[in-house]
Amino acid sequence: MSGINREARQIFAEIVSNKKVGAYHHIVFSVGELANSAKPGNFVAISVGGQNSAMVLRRAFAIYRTFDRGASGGLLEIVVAPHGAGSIWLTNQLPGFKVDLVAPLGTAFGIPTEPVRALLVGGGYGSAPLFGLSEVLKSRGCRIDMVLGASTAMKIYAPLDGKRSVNSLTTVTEDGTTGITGKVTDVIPGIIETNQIDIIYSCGPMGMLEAINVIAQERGVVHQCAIEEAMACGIGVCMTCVLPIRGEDGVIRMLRSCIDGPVVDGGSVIWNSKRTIPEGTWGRN
Amino acid sequence: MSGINREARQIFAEIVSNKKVGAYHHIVFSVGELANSAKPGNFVAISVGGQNSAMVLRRAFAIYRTFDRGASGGLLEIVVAPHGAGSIWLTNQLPGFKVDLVAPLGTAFGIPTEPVRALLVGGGYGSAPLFGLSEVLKSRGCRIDMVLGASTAMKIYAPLDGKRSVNSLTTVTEDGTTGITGKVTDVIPGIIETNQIDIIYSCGPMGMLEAINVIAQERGVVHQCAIEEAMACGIGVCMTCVLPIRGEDGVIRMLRSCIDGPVVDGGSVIWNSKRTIPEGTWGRN
Amino acid sequence: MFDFKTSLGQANFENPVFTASGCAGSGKELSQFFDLAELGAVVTKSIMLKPRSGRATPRMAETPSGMLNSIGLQGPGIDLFLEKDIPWLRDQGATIVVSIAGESVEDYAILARKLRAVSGISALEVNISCPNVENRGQVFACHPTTARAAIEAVRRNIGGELPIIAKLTPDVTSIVEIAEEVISAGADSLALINTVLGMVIDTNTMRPKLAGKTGGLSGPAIRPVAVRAIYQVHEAMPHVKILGMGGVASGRDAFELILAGASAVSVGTATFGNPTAVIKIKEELRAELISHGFDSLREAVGYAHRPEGNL
Amino acid sequence: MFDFKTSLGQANFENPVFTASGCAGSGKELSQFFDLAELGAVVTKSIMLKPRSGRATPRMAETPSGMLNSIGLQGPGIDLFLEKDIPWLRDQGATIVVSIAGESVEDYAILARKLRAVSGISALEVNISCPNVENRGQVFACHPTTARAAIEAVRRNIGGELPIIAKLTPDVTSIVEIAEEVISAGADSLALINTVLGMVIDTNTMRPKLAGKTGGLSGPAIRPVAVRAIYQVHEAMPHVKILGMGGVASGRDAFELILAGASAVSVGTATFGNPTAVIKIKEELRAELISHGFDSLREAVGYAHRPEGNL
Ligand SMILES: Cc1cc2nc3c(=O)[nH]c(=O)nc-3n(C[C@H](O)[C@H](O)[C@H](O)COP(=O)(O)OP(=O)(O)OC[C@H]3O[C@@H](n4cnc5c(N)ncnc54)[C@H](O)[C@@H]3O)c2cc1C
Ligand SMILES: Cc1cc2nc3c(=O)[nH]c(=O)nc-3n(C[C@H](O)[C@H](O)[C@H](O)COP(=O)(O)OP(=O)(O)OC[C@H]3O[C@@H](n4cnc5c(N)ncnc54)[C@H](O)[C@@H]3O)c2cc1C
Ligand SMILES: Cc1cc2nc3c(=O)[nH]c(=O)nc-3n(C[C@H](O)[C@H](O)[C@H](O)COP(=O)(O)O)c2cc1C
Ligand SMILES: Cc1cc2nc3c(=O)[nH]c(=O)nc-3n(C[C@H](O)[C@H](O)[C@H](O)COP(=O)(O)O)c2cc1C
Ligand code: FES
Ligand code: FES
Repeated sequence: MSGINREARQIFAEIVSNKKVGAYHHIVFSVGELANSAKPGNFVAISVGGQNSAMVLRRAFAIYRTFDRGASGGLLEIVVAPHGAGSIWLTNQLPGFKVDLVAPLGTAFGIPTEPVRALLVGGGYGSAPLFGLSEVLKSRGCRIDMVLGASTAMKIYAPLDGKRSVNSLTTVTEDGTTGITGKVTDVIPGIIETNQIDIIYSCGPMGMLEAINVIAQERGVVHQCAIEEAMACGIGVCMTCVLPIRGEDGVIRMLRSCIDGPVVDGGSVIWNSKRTIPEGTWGRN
Repeated sequence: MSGINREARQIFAEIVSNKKVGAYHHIVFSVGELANSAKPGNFVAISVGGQNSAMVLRRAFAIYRTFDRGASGGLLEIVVAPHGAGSIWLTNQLPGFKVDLVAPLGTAFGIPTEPVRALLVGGGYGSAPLFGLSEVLKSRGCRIDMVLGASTAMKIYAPLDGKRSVNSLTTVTEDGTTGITGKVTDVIPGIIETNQIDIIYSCGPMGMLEAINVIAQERGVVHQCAIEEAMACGIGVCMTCVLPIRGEDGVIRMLRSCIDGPVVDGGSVIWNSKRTIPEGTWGRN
Repeated sequence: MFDFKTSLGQANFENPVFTASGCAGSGKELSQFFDLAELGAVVTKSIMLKPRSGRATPRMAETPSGMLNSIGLQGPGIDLFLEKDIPWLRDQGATIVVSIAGESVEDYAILARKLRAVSGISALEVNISCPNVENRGQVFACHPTTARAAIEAVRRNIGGELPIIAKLTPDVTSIVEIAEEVISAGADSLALINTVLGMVIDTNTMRPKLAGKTGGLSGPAIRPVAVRAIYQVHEAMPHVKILGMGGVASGRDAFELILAGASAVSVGTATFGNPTAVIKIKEELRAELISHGFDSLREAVGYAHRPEGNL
Repeated sequence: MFDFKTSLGQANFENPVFTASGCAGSGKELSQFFDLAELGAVVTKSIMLKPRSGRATPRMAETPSGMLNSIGLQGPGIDLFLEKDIPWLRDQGATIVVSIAGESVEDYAILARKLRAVSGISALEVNISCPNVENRGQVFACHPTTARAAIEAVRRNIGGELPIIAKLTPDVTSIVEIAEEVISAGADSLALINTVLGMVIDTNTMRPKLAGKTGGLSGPAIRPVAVRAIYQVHEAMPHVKILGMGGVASGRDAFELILAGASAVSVGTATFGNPTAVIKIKEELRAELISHGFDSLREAVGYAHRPEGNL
């Protein structure tokens, strides 16, 4: 889970399809051989705004899944929430349009060597990378429970074919428009206990990841989470995307979430440290 | 020929058609009633680059012609040379796209009250506003000769229906790919003499206008020309677009080409003064 | 009822959105697009003692998210301005802020004397970001002593009534230092910021694009510089009112400057891209303030400075 | 044969396109996109005496045609840097310019002593645009005396060989004054410009977006400021070589800085938008120079300064 993703390539990728799904856009790119090298948890960085855009930075999106169809046919898919100017621009681009895309970037979810009982928790569009992950886990013989949460039904991303690979799926919304009314953390303890979960994989807003982490640590469950920090470069050269992580040597360092993440061990993150450098961090003065 | 164009309105205008014609794009906008108020010589100012564009200023284009088809059907047409980022962006927009457009702006060609013998000279896309002008002049019973020049045939803009209203049309190209080989100024003196021209109307690059003006002044022919100065606002508030013009009181003033022009009396312009303020200009220090 | 009123020194304004000096002439050209009385104020183009041709052309260059200008303060001079522009603006019911600029301390003094008895003016914006011919063309606002001298000259000659807004350049090592100096010299409030000194070279001619070589950078590109300057000065002197400007193109942008510490906001370059920008920004700003739960503009001024922990 | 070579002080470079300090780490992350030996030089992220965590997050905000950053010089400290990064860069065949930054004059002296014996370094970029803890956090490059002190400390300790490139901030009243000071203090050449101080306020939280409140503005938005600074300094000291930077995103942009007076150009923010920007810019610049009829890069340096009338 660390270091440069040696597979990363920069390509112009044509949009093959762009469909609205609930509150999101499901966008498919033709990426050729690059599709082979992406692993669940990796992300893409896409230039936005076209030529003469006032937006100078790329936008990061988790890879939802890839299809290896050889050099000409490889596909890469993402799920985009129209948020600000850049993501809205992207959701407005039509099939045939080519975007400048760098992928795969960052770390991937660690795959256990033996069959385990895994709980996958996604918040909002954070569910996207979990479907690819669940396919891999299933192929390794794991049992997979999935919990998806959002503020409202439209923000649950759970495509039919994605659900195939999970053993159970629980949805939770804050407004009760679908599934259980509440937050994902309301249901996680029960599932951990009932299904004897060995590992939690999570992806979603930082607040959710932190709350899941508390539950995981209390119960001694391994927790891998994909974090989302504002990134300027996505490739490890700008140092904007850091967060404090305790290393195996016990030392806290400000690590780059773009190359030492986005997937990190939840137990090693110093949570809720935004706007401060935690005491004891290496090089803090 | 001076002051604010009281007809100017800001509208969102849909592109009705956008066709490549030689080196140019002929673009038609649906502008409703605004079509009524445009006069030959006026220009439009169009926002370019779309939302989040790094280009903050409008681009100016001479009005080629307008069609009054009532509130819903009025059309306004321009001829655009893909030059830099803004004009290239505009030529790439498809029918159905709406642009933010302010028009009509600036002064119009002065129309003589009696039938006169007029020579219309256009350089490159500078021919565009002359066709609307020739229709007006023709309806007033004027005799119209037209000379169009450019570096090469592709840069002569002379649509078939435009030619209908002129009595003679001479084309001149520097590379001889169509018409006479040379510059417009090679043929103008002959036409002035043969056809006893009373007034010259011109539109094109500054160097051409200046050369025409020399010929016109030598022969005592009135010369109205539409000039092209870099403009930031197009509506008279920024003072970037000025050029030195001698008033009827004999005083040279830095006048705004967006509201005291683009059509000015060639004889009153202090030509070739770029990068200097002419001696004697009001307020020069 | 949402309260949109604001003040700068003793001058009161119905709303906080003004034109920026040099970006709206004396209002006439904009008046065909909207009613000038709808603006917080029309800030007129900086006027000098005598008529001025301004600089040679080219005077402008577009830059990424901005533009350079080098107009050189073209204008008719104070006498013609008072004779024609001011009565016209008064007739429109516009709230008027007159901007003045001088080439010497004496110029500022004379301009102030000419303006002291003029009725219908709400405040004087003193543009001291211009070259001082008596001091090697150095910009007044670049040095504490010359900045002070210009403002003192205006203060002494303007009499007690008309509030003085000193307009500063960001092209200094410490804008807080200059701000403190002009306030102690008698300015009532501050206008921040004037353009940032820049240059564009035309790669075709391979020479500076502007005839004046350097020019002033404006537009969204400089907004972060404006926000920083306003924030720093408001932090140092929270009781001094600030007229903020620099790259405001939307109500969100205006709100950003207000949170930093501006009591009112001028709109410059945005008007070039959109003749009705000032009106659009005013309406968007009102909506922005209301949607953030403010009952009045005043509550939002400098709100970004509240202590950590406060909501 | 077109001659793309350039020099800064006694240091020679195969071509004039470098990475900008802090925008390419120590090269490792870019090396998977292209061969570092293709660059004029890799300018490493400013290194300090001790390991540094840098500032808290958020550390960045996108702005119109630019971005703000407030990294706070995160890094491993000079010892680890010399042990790991330099040998690795040497192995790549990269031309290396090491950037150093200190919190005190003494820091600069020690850094210079640690670097004087290191082989494989072409030049030292001395980033003096950082806060001086001994002087109320004032930036060294903001005042002639502190700028001089930092550069003198490096000069005295570096020995005769390694050329010193002093990197200046544009946030000063007169960059020419600072430039003259550091040259007389022993710098061989100059790096212009560091980022421009700015701020963004998040209108949702209604607080400064960056944890460090202010940050450095970079990207195309500041290019006109960079061109102006380079032009002014080249005009004042035509014999001093300049490493130009600020908003270069294309060969045309690099050419603009060179015409203004830069002998080489660093690319910063553009790399964030495009990992291969440096290589693209190098090729575009070569084409640009050739298409304008230059036989060598050297002929184009400062070409915008030629007298009127000359072609
Ligand atoms: C590793 C990673 C994976 C992501 N995966 C997805 C995904 O699968 N689907 C999806 O819709 N979004 C995803 N995001 C968030 C997405 O990158 C932001 O929504 C997007 O950058 C917002 O850009 P904008 O121009 O629309 O918004 P603006 O707010 O205008 O962006 C301004 C700047 O802030 C940054 N920014 C704003 N919001 C975020 C955010 N939440 N996270 C990181 N940077 C932000 C932008 O990158 C940009 O530089 C991911 C982010 C990261 C870091
Ligand atoms: C009154 C008037 C009428 C015009 N009519 C036409 C027309 O009918 N057809 C047509 O193709 N072009 C016309 N032009 C020129 C057209 O405005 C420019 O080609 C266009 O602005 C270039 O913008 P750009 O973004 O493509 O080029 P860029 O070079 O990238 O533009 C950069 C900046 O320089 C200004 N600029 C660049 N070239 C010119 C120029 N030649 N004249 C004025 N400003 C310029 C732009 O407006 C912009 O602000 C006219 C200009 C004026 C002032
Ligand atoms: C074309 C132009 C002319 C200007 N003229 C003046 C002026 O006469 N007096 C003045 O104080 N500021 C002048 N300014 C500066 C603006 O008032 C304003 O401070 C600056 O442009 C930043 O705001 P903006 O980004 O909204 O344009 C001028 C700016 C521009 C673009
Ligand atoms: C994220 C980031 C980090 C930077 N870190 C440094 C640094 O460590 N040392 C330094 O001298 N300049 C640093 N800079 C400034 C750049 O080297 C450069 O001077 C500036 O960004 C202007 O160039 P640009 O517009 O091409 O980015 C940094 C800039 C950015 C954007
Ligand atoms: S985003 Fe640049 S280092 Fe991570
Ligand atoms: S373009 Fe602004 S005054 Fe003419």
